[in-house]
Amino acid sequence: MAIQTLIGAVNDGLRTAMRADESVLMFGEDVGLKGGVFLATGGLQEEFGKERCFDTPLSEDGIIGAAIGMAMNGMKPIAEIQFQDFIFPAFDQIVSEAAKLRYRSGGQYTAPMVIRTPYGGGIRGGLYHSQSGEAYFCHTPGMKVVIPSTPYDAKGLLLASIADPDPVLFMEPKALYRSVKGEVPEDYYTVDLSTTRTVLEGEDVTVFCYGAMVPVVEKAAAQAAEKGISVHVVDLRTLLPLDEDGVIEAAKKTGRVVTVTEAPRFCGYAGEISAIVAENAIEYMEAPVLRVTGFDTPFPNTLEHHYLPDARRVIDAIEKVYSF
Amino acid sequence: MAIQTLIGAVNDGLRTAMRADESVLMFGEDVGLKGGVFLATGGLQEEFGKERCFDTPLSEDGIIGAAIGMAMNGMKPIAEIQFQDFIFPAFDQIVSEAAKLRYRSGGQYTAPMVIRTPYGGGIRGGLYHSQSGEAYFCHTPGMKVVIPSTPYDAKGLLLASIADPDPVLFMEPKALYRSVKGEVPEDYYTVDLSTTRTVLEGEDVTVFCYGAMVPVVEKAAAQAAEKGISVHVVDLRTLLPLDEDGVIEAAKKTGRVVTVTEAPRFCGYAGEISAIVAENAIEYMEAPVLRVTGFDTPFPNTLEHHYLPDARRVIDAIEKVYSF
Amino acid sequence: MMQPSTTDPAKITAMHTILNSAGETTDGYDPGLPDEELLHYYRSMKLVRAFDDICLKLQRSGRIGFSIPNLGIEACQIGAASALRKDDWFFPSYRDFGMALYHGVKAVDMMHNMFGNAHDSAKGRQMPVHFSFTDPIKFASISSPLGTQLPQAVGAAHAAKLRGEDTVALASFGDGGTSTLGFHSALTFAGVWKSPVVFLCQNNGYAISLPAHEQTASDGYAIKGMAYGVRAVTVDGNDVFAMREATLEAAAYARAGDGPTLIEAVTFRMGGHSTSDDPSTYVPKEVVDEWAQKDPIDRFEKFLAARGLWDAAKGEATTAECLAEIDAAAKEAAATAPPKLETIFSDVYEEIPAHIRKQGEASFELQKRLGEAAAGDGAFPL
Amino acid sequence: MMQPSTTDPAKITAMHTILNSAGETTDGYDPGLPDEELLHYYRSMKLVRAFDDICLKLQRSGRIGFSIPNLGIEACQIGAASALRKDDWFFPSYRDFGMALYHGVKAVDMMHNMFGNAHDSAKGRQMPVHFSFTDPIKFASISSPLGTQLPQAVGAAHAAKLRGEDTVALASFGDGGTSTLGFHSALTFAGVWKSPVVFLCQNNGYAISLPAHEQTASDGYAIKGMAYGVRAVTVDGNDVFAMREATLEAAAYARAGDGPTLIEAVTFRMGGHSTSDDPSTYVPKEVVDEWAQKDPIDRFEKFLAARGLWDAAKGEATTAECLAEIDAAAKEAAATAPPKLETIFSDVYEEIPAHIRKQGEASFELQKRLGEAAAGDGAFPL
Ligand SMILES: Cc1ncc(C[n+]2csc(CCOP(=O)(O)OP(=O)(O)O)c2C)c(N)n1
Ligand SMILES: Cc1ncc(C[n+]2csc(CCOP(=O)(O)OP(=O)(O)O)c2C)c(N)n1
Ligand SMILES: [Mg+2]
Ligand SMILES: [Mg+2]
Repeated sequence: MAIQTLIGAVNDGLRTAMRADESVLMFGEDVGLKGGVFLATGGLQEEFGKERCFDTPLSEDGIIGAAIGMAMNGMKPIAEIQFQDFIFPAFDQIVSEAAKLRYRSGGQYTAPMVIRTPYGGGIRGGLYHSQSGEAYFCHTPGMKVVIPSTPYDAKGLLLASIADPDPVLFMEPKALYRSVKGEVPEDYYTVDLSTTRTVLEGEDVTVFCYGAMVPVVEKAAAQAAEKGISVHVVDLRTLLPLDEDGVIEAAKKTGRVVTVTEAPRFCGYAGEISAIVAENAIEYMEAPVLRVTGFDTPFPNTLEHHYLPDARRVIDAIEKVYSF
Repeated sequence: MAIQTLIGAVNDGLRTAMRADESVLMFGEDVGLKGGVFLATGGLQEEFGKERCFDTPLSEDGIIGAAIGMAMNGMKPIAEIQFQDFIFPAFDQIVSEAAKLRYRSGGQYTAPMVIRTPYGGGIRGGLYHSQSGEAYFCHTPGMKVVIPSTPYDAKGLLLASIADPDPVLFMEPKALYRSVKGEVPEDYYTVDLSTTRTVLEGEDVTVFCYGAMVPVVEKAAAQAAEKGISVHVVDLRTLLPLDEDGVIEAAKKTGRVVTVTEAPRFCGYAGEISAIVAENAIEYMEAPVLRVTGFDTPFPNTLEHHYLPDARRVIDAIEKVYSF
Repeated sequence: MMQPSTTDPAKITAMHTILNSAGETTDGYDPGLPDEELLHYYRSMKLVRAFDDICLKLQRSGRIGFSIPNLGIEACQIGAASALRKDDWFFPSYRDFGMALYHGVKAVDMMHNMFGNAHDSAKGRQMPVHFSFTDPIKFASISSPLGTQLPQAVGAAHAAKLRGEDTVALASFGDGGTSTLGFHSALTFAGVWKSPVVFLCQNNGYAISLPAHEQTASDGYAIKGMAYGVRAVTVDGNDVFAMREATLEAAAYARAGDGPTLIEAVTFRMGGHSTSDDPSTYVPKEVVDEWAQKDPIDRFEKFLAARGLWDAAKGEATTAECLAEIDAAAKEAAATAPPKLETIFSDVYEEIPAHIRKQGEASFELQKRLGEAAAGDGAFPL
Repeated sequence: MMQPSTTDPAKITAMHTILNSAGETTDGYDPGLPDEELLHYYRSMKLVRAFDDICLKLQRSGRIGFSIPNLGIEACQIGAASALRKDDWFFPSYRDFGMALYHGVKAVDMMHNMFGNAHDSAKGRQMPVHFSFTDPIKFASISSPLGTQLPQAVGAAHAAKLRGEDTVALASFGDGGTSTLGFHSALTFAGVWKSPVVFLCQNNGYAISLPAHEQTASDGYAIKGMAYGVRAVTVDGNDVFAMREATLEAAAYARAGDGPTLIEAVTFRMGGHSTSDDPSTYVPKEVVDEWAQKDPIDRFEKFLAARGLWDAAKGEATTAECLAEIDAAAKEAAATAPPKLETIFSDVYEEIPAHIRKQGEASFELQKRLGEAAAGDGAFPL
């Protein structure tokens, strides 16, 4: 096993899938010769040729619309959206089409495809290179939404997404692209979708998180441990369809729940976790169900480190529910 | 005061605004000569001319983009999106532009405008003429989201939305267009945004709802009353920015909460209400915080009456929390 | 015969007619088709008209919620469809179902959709006229949001091309559809990729109430091909032969690897936008009267008559036959049960995930305990 | 002089040059401008270049995160800007700030934005080069999502037209921008509404790494005007006079109520897409060398020299002056404090709503109690 960065694992996953299955295609803006603006697709055009890894004109609507058509006609398209912030021109194709095709055609037509896109803050990208839009897609039945937080999961979840019979939005935490490293098997393997990962076993407080918030929560949990608070950390990693039973169980375990996301709070994903807990485990709760999230503002630039949840804010919430 | 339908009140509100202020413009697909597919804009072109009420080419992106430019340059545009289901081609203009213009320009440019659109089920419209997409916009800081449920509120909230300095998505419950009637003052008046309306005072269970779910909840509340359960019904009417304190207070009042929306459940608006309650009033809760919502599927056609929450489902939830 | 370059506007905007209103063909054109095939064209057009007539009655009597009339545009559908093979892809709009009828989709299968019943291939989830068939042709699931099928057609065509197949994809849409983002991205991509797509723009004069000349300031719609380096032609949409030839040529061009074609079929929507729409408030009567002279079936009857294949009695017999077929189909569909409650919850994903399964179970349990939900009246306003 | 009809492709695609690489003008053209104005053009172009140079250094040394170079396209910006009035609207892209400099926006105000500090008119919320000014010109807030400014320009222009004003809106974008939905809807609407908009497509050869000829299959970009009935011209984008004249003409056409124009300015991005991009992996060296011969400032210097307004020494003096001005601006901006924490929470709405106010208060309280959040390194990958 080699030690890889998260983006290295994505590249490895793509390469592995393209070697295993001729029908897998990778396309989007600047993914060919340039290898993507983050270099996630580096070397793929070289290895697989211009027919299997190619650049497209500058239209996210065209990218996703064409991907749907390819998927309907037997290919396995992987479409890159350069930044998640630029997915909105394709919103109609994703929400109205990819997500609803199987249902509306009574199962006659399907769109098994993967949309890869880097998301989140931490690179001083300001309003439009930092957003975390997962909630938009998690409110869209028919979509699957996957976010890895480790190199191992990045490759395994990506390969599972590519093998999945339904459209998957695969969101890559760009803040972690090169900042996390880990062992990644060289061969093909998958990590099952709709399973959570227990990052840390703990007894006092349960923290749910995913993507770039996982290392932040790990840091906070380590600090909490020093203060004698034992934190149970769960990486949700498939946001939709969520392993709800796993969430409910983990919430019941400690009776104190915090969810951490970098997206704005209002109507965001953290609220769904709170709602699931309030609906299914309220008798077990010994404290308010808290959310630590980005603020309900657009994403700022210079002050992004104040906007993004950090260990300070997470530990503050952990202590609040612990001492309630 | 005249008795009007909800759509009549919308038409009245538009007419009142256009008479009061020359800069108010009303445009969209088929809103001119035809008066809109639901006739919400009937007679406006006749009274105000083609320069103030006009049809556009078939591009929601163009409609909203142009509205933003008009708003930047001193007009007060009201853009109609024929069905909320067709707002997605304009998603980028709404989410990336209208909602963020004030913030990203440091307050130098703003987009005070209203987007009117009929939403929701009940007309056998199937997947694409029935959706309730409020959660997408409520997760978008910078937008305001307003949904009336009575003719009085329809006119008053619409006039308040038109007078508002920020972009407002005004969602009209098409199922109520002609099915609810009520007194509507002839003159100009406003109903303040970010205020809730207590539909029914009650002591045992609090039910939050809005739009077309209000009459459904009223019916359920009446049935509950017969069974001796006193239901407190709150019409949220401005979903964003929400009167959170009002919600928390109403939740604390009974300690038993149900939220009813017709949109899918997962990551939907009802979850935000549950989360607010779980965060701020959990000590007061005597039962699980329940949601009665549309299912996490696309909107069906023939069976839409099974999909949409009805009094049966609402009363079932009320009894569950009451007898918990 | 009508292969203009994409850079000569005069050629692109010149209208191609083969069969005129008097039933005569240009330059002694002969379709080279056996009589049965010609009669199949005729019958297909008449079937569309019968389908419309019966649906209008069903809608007026409240049996179905909604229908989309095709009066006046039958030749577009049949002419274009006749030029394609059974292994080609169709990415249709809601006003294209004549193509399905031509290729042998059964009227009763269409009627099941109009009623949204248990035998509807879309399982009662879509509004009427939003068909979806895989057999005998790939008639891809119709969507309501306009223009979305266009880049999908490009993708499907591109997939075929990558595999070295010679199938083409037909993407059909209206004059209004050209303003959508799907149109723009599809033509951009197809131009660059040289995708084997036939873009069929049926300019039927209106997008609901907006006249085609207020939809865009361009000189017609075919000219838009120039913005994308896409071959383009303008065709008389009420002329089944011109439609057939233009589509054949576009398909051959595509199969040869030369790329897409944009066909503008100039025609006219003689009825309302739908059974809920009253066009008299916005369509001038003179315009309708003028187009009534150009009826596509009339002129085809004259052509058939000249070949001894048609007379008034035969025409009436065909009408009666078609009406009977559609009527029987409607009766069968009307007598079919609605879809089962389970259909709400399936097909969101290949496998039903836990949260949806739970919602379904709760719903079945509720229904057992408290009875069925009450159905609304199902009247659709548009 | 260059007013082609919108229906003759040859005229639309013919390149208009006035000032050639040797510094000579066509047909004895004289700009009819006072010497100071000519020198203002020159200085403005040199200021852009100086701004780029200093920003590159600031980025390389980690003082700012990101910048967008303009090497090679200075004449597009200055030529177009010079044709507009101070009361016109600018809807720019991120590669247009020469227009602001030309019209008197202060370099220091731009530098405040590059540093995202407390004096930044965007309050440190946007990435560098996403400027927003209202004074002395309406240089509308730049957005990252491409193409969105185009229908907004149409709306702003339409508003002016409804009020009977004769201002125009300039909407600027790149070759890549033409594939966006904003381009399609803006040209559709502007065509139908005859909006007073000047659409300026700066075809600089690349959209990041995609060559302009793979972006679309059309014969250049101006030809796209035909799809919308929009007047269109092709202009040598490295020629400040051709740019000025084409824009003047388009603006006059718009002010007269005749509608929009699409100008394709043919130019070349001589550097990377941004300071984070290495173009050598995808731009052939020969192409760069060829374009180096057509430098817009070089040829303008030759023109000035022929008028006795320029020599090498004067050129160096101007360079030094411009660098000093920008350097001083950068130093001032670097010394300015970052925005206050409060700025995260204001300007979402005109009034801060309760839920955001609470989030802000909690944040201030946390900062007092637990100290400031730690800043990241701010390196931007693109
Ligand atoms: C994106 C979108 N916007 C609006 C609508 C509502 N709508 C349905 S059909 C129609 C007009 C379509 O006109 P055209 O493309 O000319 O097709 P035709 O109905 O004439 O066949 C409109 C506006 C829609 N279905 N999708
Ligand atoms: C909708 C959208 N998609 C993708 C991007 C990422 N992106 C930023 S600039 C750019 C290329 C733009 O090229 P062009 O329009 O030619 O302008 P240029 O940079 O050459 O001036 C891309 C793809 C974006 N900003 N917005
Ligand atoms: Mg039409
Ligand atoms: Mg470019």
